[in-house]
Amino acid sequence: AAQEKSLTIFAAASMKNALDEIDAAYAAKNGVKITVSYAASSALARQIEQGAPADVFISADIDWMDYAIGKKTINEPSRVNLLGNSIVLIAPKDSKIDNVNIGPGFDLSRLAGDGRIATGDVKSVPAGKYAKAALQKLGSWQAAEQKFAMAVDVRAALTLVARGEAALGIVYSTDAKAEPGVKVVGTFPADSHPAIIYPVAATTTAKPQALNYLAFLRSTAAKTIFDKYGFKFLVSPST
Amino acid sequence: MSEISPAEWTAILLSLRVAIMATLVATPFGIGLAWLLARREFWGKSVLDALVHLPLVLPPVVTGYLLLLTFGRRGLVGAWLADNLGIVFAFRWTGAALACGIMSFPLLVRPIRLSIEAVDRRLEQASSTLGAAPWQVFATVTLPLALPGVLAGMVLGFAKAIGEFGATITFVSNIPGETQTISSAIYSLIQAPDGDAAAGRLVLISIVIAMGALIASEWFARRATKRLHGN
Amino acid sequence: MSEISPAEWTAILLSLRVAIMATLVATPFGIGLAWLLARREFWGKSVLDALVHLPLVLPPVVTGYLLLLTFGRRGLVGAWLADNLGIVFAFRWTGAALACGIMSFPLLVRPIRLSIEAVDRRLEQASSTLGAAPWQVFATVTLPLALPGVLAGMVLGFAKAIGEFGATITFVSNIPGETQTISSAIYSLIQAPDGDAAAGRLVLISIVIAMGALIASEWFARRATKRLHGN
Amino acid sequence: MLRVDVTKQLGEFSLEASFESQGRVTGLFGASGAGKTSLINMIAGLMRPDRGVIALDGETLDDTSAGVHVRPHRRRIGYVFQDARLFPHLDVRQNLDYGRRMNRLATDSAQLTRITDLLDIGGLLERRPGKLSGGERQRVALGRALLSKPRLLLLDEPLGSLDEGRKEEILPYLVRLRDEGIPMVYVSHDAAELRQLATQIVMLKHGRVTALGGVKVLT
Amino acid sequence: MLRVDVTKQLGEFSLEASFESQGRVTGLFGASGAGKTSLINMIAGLMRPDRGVIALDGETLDDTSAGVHVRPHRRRIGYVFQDARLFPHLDVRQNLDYGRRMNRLATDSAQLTRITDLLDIGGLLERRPGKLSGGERQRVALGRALLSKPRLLLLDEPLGSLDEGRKEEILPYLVRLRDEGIPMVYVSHDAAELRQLATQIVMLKHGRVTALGGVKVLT
Ligand SMILES: Nc1ncnc2c1ncn2[C@@H]1O[C@H](COP(=O)(O)OP(=O)(O)OP(=O)(O)O)[C@@H](O)[C@H]1O
Ligand SMILES: Nc1ncnc2c1ncn2[C@@H]1O[C@H](COP(=O)(O)OP(=O)(O)OP(=O)(O)O)[C@@H](O)[C@H]1O
Ligand SMILES: [Mg+2]
Ligand SMILES: [Mg+2]
Repeated sequence: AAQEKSLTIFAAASMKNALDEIDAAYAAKNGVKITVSYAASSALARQIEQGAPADVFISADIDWMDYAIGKKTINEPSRVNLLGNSIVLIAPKDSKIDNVNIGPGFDLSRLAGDGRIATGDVKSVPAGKYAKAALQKLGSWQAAEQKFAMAVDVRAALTLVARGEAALGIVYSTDAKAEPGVKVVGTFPADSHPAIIYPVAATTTAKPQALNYLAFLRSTAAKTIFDKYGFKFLVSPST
Repeated sequence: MSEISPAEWTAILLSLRVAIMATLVATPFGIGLAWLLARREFWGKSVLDALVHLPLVLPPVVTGYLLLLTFGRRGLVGAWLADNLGIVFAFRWTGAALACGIMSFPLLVRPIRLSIEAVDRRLEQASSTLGAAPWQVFATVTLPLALPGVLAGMVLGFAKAIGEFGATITFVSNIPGETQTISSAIYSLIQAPDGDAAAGRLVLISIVIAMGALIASEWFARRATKRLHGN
Repeated sequence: MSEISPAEWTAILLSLRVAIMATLVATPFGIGLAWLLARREFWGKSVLDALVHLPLVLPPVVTGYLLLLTFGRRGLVGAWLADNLGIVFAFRWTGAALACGIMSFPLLVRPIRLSIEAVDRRLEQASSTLGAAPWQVFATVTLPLALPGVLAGMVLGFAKAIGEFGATITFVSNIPGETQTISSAIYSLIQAPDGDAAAGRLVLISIVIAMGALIASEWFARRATKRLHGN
Repeated sequence: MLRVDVTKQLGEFSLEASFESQGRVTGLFGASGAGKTSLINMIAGLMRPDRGVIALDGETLDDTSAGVHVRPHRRRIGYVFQDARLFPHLDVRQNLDYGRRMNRLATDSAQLTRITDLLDIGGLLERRPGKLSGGERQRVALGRALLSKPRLLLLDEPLGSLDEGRKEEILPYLVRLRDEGIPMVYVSHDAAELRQLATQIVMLKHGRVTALGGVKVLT
Repeated sequence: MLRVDVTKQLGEFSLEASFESQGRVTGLFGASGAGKTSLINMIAGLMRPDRGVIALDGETLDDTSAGVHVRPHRRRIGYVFQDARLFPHLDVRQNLDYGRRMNRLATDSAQLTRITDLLDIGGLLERRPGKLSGGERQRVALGRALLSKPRLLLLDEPLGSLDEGRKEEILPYLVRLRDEGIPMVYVSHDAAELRQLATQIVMLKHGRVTALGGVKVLT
């Protein structure tokens, strides 16, 4: 029975703050012990493929969820595209840059001047991928490409901006919100990039309790917490 | 500095267990291999030597991924070990120890090899004329005289095992209480915008652990040197 | 195996440049420090020793972060260097070399220290009775006799510098042509669902580079040993 | 009986020695660089002859044409090296006891006392080699070889660094050992020493045996 | 003139030696373990006395009460060690040349030839110490010290491992050196050797000077 009362969640590292709070609420309500392993989505997906004891997978992007589904390790019907996010342009708190209107043809390169633009790696880090897609759509990528400093994850990009090493950064609004050293100077239009989605799903080896947990993630209680951290709730909350 | 939380305690103790286990298990293999590399000529020696250094050359994530493919529950070796010997590395603390052991192996082997190479062969000859078989020569002369190198290797290996995180998190994930070491806990904390203070605290604890290991090893080394040089 | 792309070539050459630079610049400092630790007693020695090992103990990301705080353009030392000497590490390949040098420093120092400790002091005494001042003793007796350790340290350091990526990417991020080394390229590829094949190719290249360095060092070491033991 | 018939090339130096010795103590006499140490290294098995045969009491130790090479630790041949080669990590007592331990012999404390008394090293037992004087080191090395109870003893200038007084104490003891039947090969450049001890002389010069016979060959 | 008045404790062994020597060759005579090597180590500056004074030709080298300790490389005192201590990474020629290089003296190939001829090591110049015989090593060490042109030469049983023939060649050379005015301290347990060479004898026993004077004290 003790087995029944515990769940292991594999979650993208960028979800840590919000998810810790939600898990605490869930544990308090259901008496279920929640263990979360935070790592890169890529590592988690591959571990699940190799038989990791995960009940629930929360990915930071669609690609790795699709990868896991392709490997038949995910209970496909349980998949929900739970959360959304937006990407924003940030600058150090004391920067002169402010109120940038991000639209077609916006000249990011000139804005950066001789400074660097920090974001996640555009090949591998979801935030970086979205940033590149958006800039390409807006026609600003080519001119600015040389000025990018691609960080290992969003947190590192955020740090570069907060420390004033980079003049600008492109990160998730959730991260920008939590870092006092930066300010948001513009938001990328939602239609400039593929939808930013955090899918969740149970694994094929999940305990029955996992579905209950997934249901909780969709509840109003969870929504309140996710809202607090700036995530967009993409499903209609159940009570 | 605020209190250490129970979850942090768990990570600290796990790190110690993993690093100590990794170092203790790797040391005999390291000594054996160091001896082979120092004293034998054989076909494929360069390849073996390169293989030992591999975990140093590759990004840790790659090593972790290769471990996952090999020793994971569905991995080639992992499946066999689990089915036939009941040994499971996947997503267990033993897997973290395996990852740390492999990552620190090159650091362990080199100093030992260096010390074995420096042992005066005339003393080994003297030992053999007194009736010592090759393994006795090794156990009573070569190894004691190479002790400073063994200690240096163990310290480097232990320090590396405490700091290792890339291969570990890729291989056995970051499961609190099972595979979350101090280093991966620091990683998790750094991922959260408000985790810096807590991360800083864990960094200090890592440093204290490593200092302890260093001071202990210096103490042993000093004793060993005293023994060797007679004053 | 498909062709190596120009971008990959850039990363390979940059890796070589960074690793060679890091090793060459770190070696003299490593030798000096190893000598201090091996032969001098001074206040704060344990602290210095611990400091050297720190990059090994801490998760690389933490070291990278500390480097950013110190050597970033807004960092304590970084700002001073940039304003007064015009030396900039931030987002430059020199910064990658700095990160690699610091990460591999403990691996460089230990074997050298071990070898210096093993040098027979009676030979140093003989040298001084022949009129050699302390620095001459060091240059003509201690260092040549410690050569195997210097080589071992350089190889470990170089291998580590090739594989280093956590501290580098945190400190100078990943700018193709400027700071993107093989290791960070591999890391990026492995993070993408379809990057395994390309990553595998780069992994092979890393291995080849490291093998080359190893074989070269073995060759030097063999010569050195021959010189030392006279046969 | 010791039979040696070997050739060995060392750089430009060539050693070609052939002799048979029934003698209980074979004195190996020759100038510096004559090849004495190289020769007994081969008898000990530490160096392999390029070609030839070494046999002791009918047992073949080396025979290059038959591919025979008995390894040093199986020869039971004690060796007092020209440089003492004490184990620096063991104290004097452990150095003395080493051969007994390796051969798993019973402890023989009477013998230990006899030898430490003779060599006057009883007061040094707890000390490490690094803290011994040159002569003390040589005496411990002699004791260590004696205590390993070999069937043949090779002595490479064992009394070289000892004063007359000490020599005159130890030589008679070696004579007694000889008379008790332990065969020896004794390297020395001191003719007087050899006259007292050796029963047969092999004279080496530039790697060749130039004289062979009783102590009379030491003109 | 050499003045020594020192005490030194080494484990249980205590050395208390006081003597003055006008002699050009001071023979240091004593049994194994008497303290000879320890004493000349102090003269060379390799070991510091616990208390006392060492002075050479009016220059104070050690004076513990005044805190004076001239470091070995500034003493210009050559030392032939009991164990040869050749540099293993240098060949014989480089070993011989070492002192000259360190003291930045001009090359003196005549002197080099004279000494290599005398010691019969001319054929070994390209070889490394690992490939030398015991006696050859000792001869190279002797040559190395001589070629560093010291103002005082310490010799710790330099002829110990040499055969009679060789000794008889080298001793007269040392006598000549003595007569040319290079002062020496010569350690030996061979009274005959000392009688030929020494002009003054210091007899050591258990760390104490028991006799002092001309070669007559060597009864
Ligand atoms: N490894 C080697 N390579 C070349 N020559 C060598 C080697 N070992 C020894 N020799 C030479 O062989 C000769 C014989 O050496 P060996 O040590 O047997 O002499 P020895 O008779 O013991 O002399 P000593 O009385 O000086 O110890 C010497 O001339 C020496 O230089
Ligand atoms: N570091 C040390 N600690 C303790 N005792 C020592 C130390 N060094 C030397 N001794 C002792 O001091 C005494 C004198 O040693 P020293 O080497 O001066 O003798 P020596 O006269 O040169 O003898 P030999 O002729 O045997 O070389 C010896 O009994 C030796 O055991
Ligand atoms: Mg010899
Ligand atoms: Mg002595």
